[in-house]
Amino acid sequence: MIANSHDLEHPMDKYLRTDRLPHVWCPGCGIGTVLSCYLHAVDNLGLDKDKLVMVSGIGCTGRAAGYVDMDSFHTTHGRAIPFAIGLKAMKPELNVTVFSGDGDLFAIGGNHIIHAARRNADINVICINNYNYGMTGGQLAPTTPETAYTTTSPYGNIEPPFNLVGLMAVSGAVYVARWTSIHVRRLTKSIEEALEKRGFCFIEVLAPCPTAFGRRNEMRDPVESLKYFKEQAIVKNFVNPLEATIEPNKKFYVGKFVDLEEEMTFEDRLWLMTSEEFLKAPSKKRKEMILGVRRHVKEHMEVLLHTPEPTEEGGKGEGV
Amino acid sequence: MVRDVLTGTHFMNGDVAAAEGAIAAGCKFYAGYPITPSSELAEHMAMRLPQAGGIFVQMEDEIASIVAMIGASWAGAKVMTATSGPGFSLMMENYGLAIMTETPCVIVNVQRGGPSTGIPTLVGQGDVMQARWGSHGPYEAIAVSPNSPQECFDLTIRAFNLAERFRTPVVVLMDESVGHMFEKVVIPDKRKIKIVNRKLADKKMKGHYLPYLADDDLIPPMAIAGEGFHVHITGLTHDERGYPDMSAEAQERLIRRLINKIKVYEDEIIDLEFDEYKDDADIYVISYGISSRCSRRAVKLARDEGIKASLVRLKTVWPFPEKYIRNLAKKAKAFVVAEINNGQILREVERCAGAKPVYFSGLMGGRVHYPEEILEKIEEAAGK
Amino acid sequence: MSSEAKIIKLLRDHSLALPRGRVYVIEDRCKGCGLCIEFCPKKVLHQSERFNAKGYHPPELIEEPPLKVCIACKFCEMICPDFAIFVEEVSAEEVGGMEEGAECTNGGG
Amino acid sequence: MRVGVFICHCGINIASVVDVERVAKEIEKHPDVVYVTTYKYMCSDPGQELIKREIKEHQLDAVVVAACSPHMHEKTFRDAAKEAALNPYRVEIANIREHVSWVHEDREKATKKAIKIVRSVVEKVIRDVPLEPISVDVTRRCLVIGGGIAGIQAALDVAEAGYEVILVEKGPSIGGHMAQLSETFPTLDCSQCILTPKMVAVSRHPRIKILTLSEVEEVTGYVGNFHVVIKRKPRFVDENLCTACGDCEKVCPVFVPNEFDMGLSLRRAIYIPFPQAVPSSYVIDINSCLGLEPLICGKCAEKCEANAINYDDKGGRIEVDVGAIIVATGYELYGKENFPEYGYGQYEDVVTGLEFERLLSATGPTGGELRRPSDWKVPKTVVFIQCVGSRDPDNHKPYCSKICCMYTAKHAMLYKHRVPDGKAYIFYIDIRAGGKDYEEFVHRAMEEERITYIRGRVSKVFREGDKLVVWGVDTLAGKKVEVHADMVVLATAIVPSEGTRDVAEKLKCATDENGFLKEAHPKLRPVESLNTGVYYCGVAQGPKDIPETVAQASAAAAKAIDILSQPKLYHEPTVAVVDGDKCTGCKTCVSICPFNAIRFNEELKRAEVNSALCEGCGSCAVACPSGAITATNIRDDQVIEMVKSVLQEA
Amino acid sequence: MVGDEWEPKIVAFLCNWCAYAGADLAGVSRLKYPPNIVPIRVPCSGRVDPRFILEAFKKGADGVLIGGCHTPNDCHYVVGNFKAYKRYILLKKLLEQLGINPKRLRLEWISASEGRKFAEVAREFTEEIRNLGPLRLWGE
Repeated sequence: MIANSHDLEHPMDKYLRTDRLPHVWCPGCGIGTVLSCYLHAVDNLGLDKDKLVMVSGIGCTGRAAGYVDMDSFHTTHGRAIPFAIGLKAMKPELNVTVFSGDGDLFAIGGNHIIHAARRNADINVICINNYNYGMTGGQLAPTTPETAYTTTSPYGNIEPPFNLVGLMAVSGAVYVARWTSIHVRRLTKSIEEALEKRGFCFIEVLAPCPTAFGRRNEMRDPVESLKYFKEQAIVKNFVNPLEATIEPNKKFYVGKFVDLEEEMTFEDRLWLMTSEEFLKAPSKKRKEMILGVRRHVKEHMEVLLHTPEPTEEGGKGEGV
Repeated sequence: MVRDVLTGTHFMNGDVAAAEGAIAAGCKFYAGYPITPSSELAEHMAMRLPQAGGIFVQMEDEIASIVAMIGASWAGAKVMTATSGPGFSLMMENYGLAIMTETPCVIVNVQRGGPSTGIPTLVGQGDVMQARWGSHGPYEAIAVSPNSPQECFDLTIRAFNLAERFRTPVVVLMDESVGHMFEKVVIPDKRKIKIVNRKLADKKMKGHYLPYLADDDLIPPMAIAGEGFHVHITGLTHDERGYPDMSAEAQERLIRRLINKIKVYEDEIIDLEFDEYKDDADIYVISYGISSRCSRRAVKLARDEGIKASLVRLKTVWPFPEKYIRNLAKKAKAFVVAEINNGQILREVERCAGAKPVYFSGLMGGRVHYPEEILEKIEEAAGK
Repeated sequence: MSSEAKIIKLLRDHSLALPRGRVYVIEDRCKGCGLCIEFCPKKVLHQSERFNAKGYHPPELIEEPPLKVCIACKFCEMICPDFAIFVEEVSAEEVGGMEEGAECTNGGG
Repeated sequence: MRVGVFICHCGINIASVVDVERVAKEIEKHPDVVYVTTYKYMCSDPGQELIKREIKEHQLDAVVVAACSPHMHEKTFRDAAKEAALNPYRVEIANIREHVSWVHEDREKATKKAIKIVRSVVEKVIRDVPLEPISVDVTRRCLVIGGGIAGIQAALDVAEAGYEVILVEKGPSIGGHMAQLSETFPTLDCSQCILTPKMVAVSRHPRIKILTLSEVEEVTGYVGNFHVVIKRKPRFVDENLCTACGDCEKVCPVFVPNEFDMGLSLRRAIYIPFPQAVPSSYVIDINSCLGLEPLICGKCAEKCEANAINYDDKGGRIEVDVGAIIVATGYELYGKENFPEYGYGQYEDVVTGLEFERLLSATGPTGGELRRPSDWKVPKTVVFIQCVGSRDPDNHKPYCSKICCMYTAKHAMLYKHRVPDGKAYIFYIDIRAGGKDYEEFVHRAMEEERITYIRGRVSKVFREGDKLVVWGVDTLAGKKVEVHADMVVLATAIVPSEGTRDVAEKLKCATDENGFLKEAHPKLRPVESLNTGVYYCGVAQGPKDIPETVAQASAAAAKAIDILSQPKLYHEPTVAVVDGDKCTGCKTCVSICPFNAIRFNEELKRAEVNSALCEGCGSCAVACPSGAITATNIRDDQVIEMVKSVLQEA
Repeated sequence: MVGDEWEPKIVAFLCNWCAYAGADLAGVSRLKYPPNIVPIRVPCSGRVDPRFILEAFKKGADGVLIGGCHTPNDCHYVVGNFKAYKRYILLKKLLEQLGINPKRLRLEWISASEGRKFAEVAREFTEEIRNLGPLRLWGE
């Protein structure tokens, strides 16, 4: 049963500016898939789209904000995060998602994202990592694997890439995950978790860029790229994110790396400061109020560095 | 809540006065990054804004500061940031974003000596052109320039009102000397402070609302995030729906309107201060900020010498009061421009002076004029 | 008996049926990337000969009941970067009917 | 040194071939031997008394008993010596029965060989040092491998005695093959009805922890202190959260043949093995699921209200210490592909006994109505063939599978109950009904139920129309038989399960030529392995029926309880010893020891042996380049003297 | 030696768990084999020091048999059989250099259930050594 009609309404159309479709992305580009996952997540959770905000930077991924039928901001290159911070700070009731690319978020915007994670700003960041700058024609990105060819590394990339999940984890994100654009259901689930979670949530999604990156690196065919992801990705939760590097033609981890308990978000603290109770409190009490339920940073690091293997109880000598 | 308007008479410096002005104007969000000589403003905001129910965020840099401020503005808040030359330079790209997206916001620039790191703790007025042309592309800018702590208070409120009225960023061009100068500041009763709020989208328009469809006044009503308008805002050239439109026609239509919405209201915006010699003068000294205070003394000294000088002070630097200067040029013998740079407003005056000579008293920064230095130029202009 | 034939026989013997889905393609949104075709677990999608407005070949459905049918997993719907394909679950009552009309309406476009 | 040598006649077992008196005379010449005697049965009470008496009388400080294998009576004689206040480790056995008298016929040569053996053992014993057993604590927990009726019974018995039990089952549910059976012989009571309460008892027992989908990966340690690594395969459903409501199953789009019903019905990719499964939880069959990585469908999780489905389940490794291990890994059916002549796999209506059980079972694909798989018609003629693969040393298995006579009689009988007008034929070689009420049961089948027993083999089964033609021979009548049947049931041989071999390897247990676990002694130690602390029960040890299995399980449990209840266990003191002065600290021994018993003391810069972990293999003594390690009571000088002495003329 | 009738002298190092038990089973099963083989019980084939074997040849053995558990997994001590095997291979080379026919040393994996195999090995090895003749170590 196949039907085709202009009257057909895709289930996600209710979240899309359908008058702008088809979108600008190339055939097989992973960004569309990830956007689809985001919208499915929104739909699954039944969120009020009036309260959803998408903020994007510049680049292929940055165009995503233009297609969603919600408040959406297509900002300057690298600056989606501070925009989101300002917006969220003033309207904490909004569910703000930054949807942007690896170059936007981690090269030009690198400073902002680490600070947003450090502050535990209650925003969700979906970073589509396609290993290069697609929109400008396939230049070197901070995520380009070593030795990969791009238009600005014609002899092979000499720079080691960022491990985005490791960087975000040590920066203080309370939720860090990585998926690829073939892991649509798990990615959707992960986005659902991030949308529901308070605090800084970061999801890296590896996606094929068949046009700009793939064709220079033997992954021209999006189908092949996704098969590559399927083959190389090891799905495992709570791997130490610092060890979850991505190297060419090697297996890499996908999954949830960090999922810390709820703590006070940046916005909680900002608004706490405006309360009369806080302002009038003696300094000792104020300290307590600021610390709230947020765990000590050191403890955070310990949780991070000693992520236990997912094993069962019943260890040595213990009762069963 | 602690009062947001500290009605009464105070002794405070310009930075603090500007902060109080912002709070009095209804500023509820400040994002900034410390930089001399604007830091006192940030410090004061950090203390006062929470008391006034607002949010103070110290961002990781000036870029983040201006962008966060733009974001907060889209959440419906009156917003401000403050910086000095180097930080102002960093803000320029997103100054453009604010103009393009028609985001009301206030940027305070407490000027210091430059270029580059320059002389952080000493005065300069070298950012005037940057406030006008700092971002790329064609656009109109609004900048006010106080010359006393009292004016820092007053003009900051005005800057907010202009920003909200015209949905555009407004620069408060202070300088180090004004910022660090302590003087009496009288804060009036709250009810006596005139406050302008941005024109908001009509909730009834939900579903049909076009974020960039301007009313007859050339200014589109603004929709706030989270109100159900589902606006799409982009720094790309866009049509009335906010959708990117990469055609020359769209660019012409949009940018023309962005310019016109200020041009048309120039008279309303421009604020010049004349002294008592205005009508009986042939040499007009044109100055702003701290230089205008030196110029006033120079004019006094010139008058003592019998020179018919008069001071024209630019309380709004941008838009430039082209029409007024051209009018003055009709009767003036000469102009003298005093500013702490190598001639920025000078060029604007020259442009409007017609055949009348323009004498320039410039300093590279680090100190303010001695009135005698300006007097020398007035004397030169008077042919003495 | 091959295991597939055995399953088909047992399905018939025990009157069981696979859950079914109805596939819709918004052909003009399709960019022909082939992800839906490649990753369909039941391999019921094929590239059609048709061109859409942009010159791409949208997918079409070729089912061979009772095993090779759309089972409404919706993976194509989720992975399609272009919001061009979606699936509606078919109710249990309808499944029987679909079984009968195995040739069902193919390619409405 | 005062050595006494006691030479046993073993009735005539030794004495008929070996001239024991001559051996005694020769041995007496040894300078350290002060007393030699021979006796008819040294292992008998008077024999032992003799040894005890002479130890005291002659103040012997070492004893050699020349008799049978040390595996038989080393302990007996050492215990006797101990009673006479002689250190048991100064008693050695010279094996002149298994290694001499039973394998040689030439009296002269056998006697000479016996002399050499006894003399060499004397050389050893005079160099033996007195030893005290090493005491070790006991971990009071038992591992039971296999969750069939054998494992269930053993687990319950051990747990009831007050010890913790870890029951490891490879499959998703305990119950084993017994859960698949319809009724049991000879009482014809319903298998599940008697099994289910036991399964529930196991699942509810506070001291039993069930680990399904788990396999033993590694076992180290020794009796009382085994360290076990168990690998848990992912279930993908949290058994504690799953309410077994079945909502997930309804939406699963994948059908595969149901192994519990022997492929006669279908199940989904998410399924519960059978309604009474323990744990009562669904499981995802990852091999038939549309895919988890990436997750293709995910419908089951969407439907699961209890949120029990976890696609991220990676299984895990569980490490436990246990004091005793019971192996109950069960059986499989001998491959059906081995019988093309009977058309198995070719004709759907040729089924195995286990498939027939499912067709009879109320929980089976037909709900207990007997119907044949091809067209689900009621078969009017059924032929049962016994000994399919069993008792056929030339082509298949040499052994008798033991249960087939009985279950075939049961099958035929149950068939007649379901289809009273049907005809049942049984081809048999002979009937083995050696159990309580078994013979009576078979009689009932023959006499009362009017089942036709035909003594003879079936040569071929082939199809003609919708009938299966069975060609056989009636050897009693001496003529060919042809039966046109609707269905043929093969009583295929039972073979040890795949897991049995695997577990045997991991536990270092021997298996026999057919792959069944080899017990320590076929008569006297039928549930023990040669590895102390490891016990066997069920069909893994050899074909047996349910009562026998249950009895053996209880026996194995009793043996395990015996270990677990000891206040201390004693470890052989024949371990490696490091001479610290000679040790050069090269660490060769550390890497060579398979038991991690050697540790390098960084402070003293020398190797140290943990005698509780040392098993006494002596590998380190061979490897030590500086000769610093000696193997207690099997030192180099001892072996070399033995070598010398066996090469001396007798 | 009785008269001219030379009989091979063979020392067998049998591991306690497999080969020795296999020899026991040969006895229990009354399987006959020549009496030339004299067993020495060792805990493990890995305990057999090459020195023991050299000593045996030195003291007049014509052949030496090592009996251990089957590889890879039968060894009671996990990997003792592998150790024996490695030493065996090396020792064979050494024997050759010493002028001893390496066939005089034999390593066999015999499990506790292989009584029959033990008897066969005993027969075969005795026969082989008999064919090789007495070991003349000192150039007799």
